[in-house]
Amino acid sequence: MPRLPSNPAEIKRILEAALLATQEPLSVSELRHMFDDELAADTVRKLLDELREEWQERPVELLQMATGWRFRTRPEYAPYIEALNPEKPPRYSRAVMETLAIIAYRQPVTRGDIEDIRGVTVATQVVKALEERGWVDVVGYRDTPGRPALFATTKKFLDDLGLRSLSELPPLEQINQTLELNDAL
Amino acid sequence: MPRLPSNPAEIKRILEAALLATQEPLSVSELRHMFDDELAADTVRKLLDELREEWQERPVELLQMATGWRFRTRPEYAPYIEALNPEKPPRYSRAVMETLAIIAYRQPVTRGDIEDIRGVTVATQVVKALEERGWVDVVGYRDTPGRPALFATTKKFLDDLGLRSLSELPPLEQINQTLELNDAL
Amino acid sequence: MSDTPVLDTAPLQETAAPDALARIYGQPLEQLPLDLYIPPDAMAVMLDAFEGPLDLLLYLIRKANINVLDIPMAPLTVQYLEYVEAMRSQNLELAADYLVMAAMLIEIKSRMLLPRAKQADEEEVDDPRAELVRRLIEYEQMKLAAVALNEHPQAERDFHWVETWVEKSGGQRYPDVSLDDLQQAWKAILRQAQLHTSHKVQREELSVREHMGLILRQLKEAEGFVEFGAMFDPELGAPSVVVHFLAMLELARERLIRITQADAFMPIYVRLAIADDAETPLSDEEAGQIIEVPAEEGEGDAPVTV
Repeated sequence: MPRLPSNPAEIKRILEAALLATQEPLSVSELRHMFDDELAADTVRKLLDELREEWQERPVELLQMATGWRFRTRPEYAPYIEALNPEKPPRYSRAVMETLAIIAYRQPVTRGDIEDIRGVTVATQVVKALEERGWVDVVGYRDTPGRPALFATTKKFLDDLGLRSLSELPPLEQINQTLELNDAL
Repeated sequence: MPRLPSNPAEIKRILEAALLATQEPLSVSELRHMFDDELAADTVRKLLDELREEWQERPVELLQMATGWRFRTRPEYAPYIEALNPEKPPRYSRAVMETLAIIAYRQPVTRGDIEDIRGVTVATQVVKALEERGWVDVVGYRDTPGRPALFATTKKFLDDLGLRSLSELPPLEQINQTLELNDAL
Repeated sequence: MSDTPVLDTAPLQETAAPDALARIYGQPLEQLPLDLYIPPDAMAVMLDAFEGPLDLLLYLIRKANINVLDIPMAPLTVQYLEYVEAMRSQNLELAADYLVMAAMLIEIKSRMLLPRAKQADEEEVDDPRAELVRRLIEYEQMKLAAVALNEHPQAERDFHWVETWVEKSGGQRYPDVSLDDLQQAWKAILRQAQLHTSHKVQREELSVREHMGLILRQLKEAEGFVEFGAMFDPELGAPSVVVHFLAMLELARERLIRITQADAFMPIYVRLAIADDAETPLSDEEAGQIIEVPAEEGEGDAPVTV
């Protein structure tokens, strides 16, 4: 295990190097592990906040997500980076997005639950697209006839949307819930 | 294809974002492709040189390689990054650790004994992992139906844990005491 | 923000933007026919635009500027049936979902024609439209949520992860085991409870639903029984442990998990409800996972009393 530098600036540089190089978001405890846990979690958090500040004006930003911290390019650069990559980024149909919304806001849900809400059959490819993206997976089976699979969103879903937890999802629109009786046919 | 910004500083930021987001080296012609080839190759090279200068003092450096340009983490930070994912030191599962503890404290024991204490079946791989590490081996067979193998810890186990003898294992009473103390908190 | 072509093909916000209701093959469709005759070509386009009968109903309701909570069943049903009839001539298979809804509308309409008997013990009589309204509201909510979700920045589409190159030197490592680890293993065997209260807890949003998912995943990975205390990670702090516990109760209530205890003061075990058909009740929990690389330090070894 490498030594803990005495200089806080150097520690910050190490954190920065690690966060720029990582393939996955890094949690505070993982970052502390680099220094053999000799660095207080609060110190790491303070340095991460400083780093986030320092990168404020740059094309890349440091983001805190469900599973930890990671750098990402700012959205305004996406079209340019897309031009570099011959592969088109995934864009999902309404059916896929509605299914995702139901799983995200109502989890855990079965395919039947999704069909009840959407009023149509959910095509296998729709759920598969979300599973292949790693945004949704089967977390169990409901104890009813047929034992339908229960779907929930994954941590990758939160990370890919830059969210720290499900509570950071866009709030649901409040649609008036009171039912006015009206006899007019 | 996105537009070419008129401001060179903004073009430089786009180059920076693209290079940070791409793992493979990017050639000047690939980078020009982002701007629909409307940017002169010389201008791109000049901006890349400037970027390299700007990153001089940072934990990551911009390198020109045979196939193009790419950011690289400075070698002095590699040990810290290796201490992280995915080179994180592996850990034994709870099953392995509990099996090891039972063998250490109750040796010699059969697999049946371990299962009795843990209340669950002990998978073959669990014992195998300990045997392969050279920490546990078969020291005999109990004279009961099936003649089950008796496991005990080895000298290597003592050496690797820095013990001179089994009597230096933390005594069980002491463990209980610690637990009670902890509970009292 | 909403530059996503797929969502634009649907009449999402008719009330907000009545002039851009749908975009068909890049051409904006200014207005769907208000009368009941729909040319077959337009119908084929509409089929793509609607996500199902609820979506079509919502469209009809929003188009007529009707309050969802006050639906005039007769005209709505007539209009809906006209659409479905037109669809039927185009695509029989798809019409099936729509026909179910047609039946429901007709049923509601007929029930509303019947005189409603006031019941002494009930203050109000159930409106036959209540269930339909509930479904419409729920669907509309999810439909809008889908739009919001789609507008949220997504990895690979709206931003890219930074991953700079590191030249690595390999080397196989064995897990480190200390005397302390052995003690911990004994603690686990002895199953004593202890909660770190000194741990400073960061303000954190917690969701019971999220924890329900975490628990199910935990159990799925364990492939069998998990000791109750082992389900908790005290490192996460008391609020998280409490939410985790609530999520556990909720899962038990929904019968998604089973919590069992052989006798008083015996260990409590948790497992997925599906494990019912496993051959042995206490099955091999550790098969196939000898070495694990835990994501966080301090896996839930210390059980928790809540």
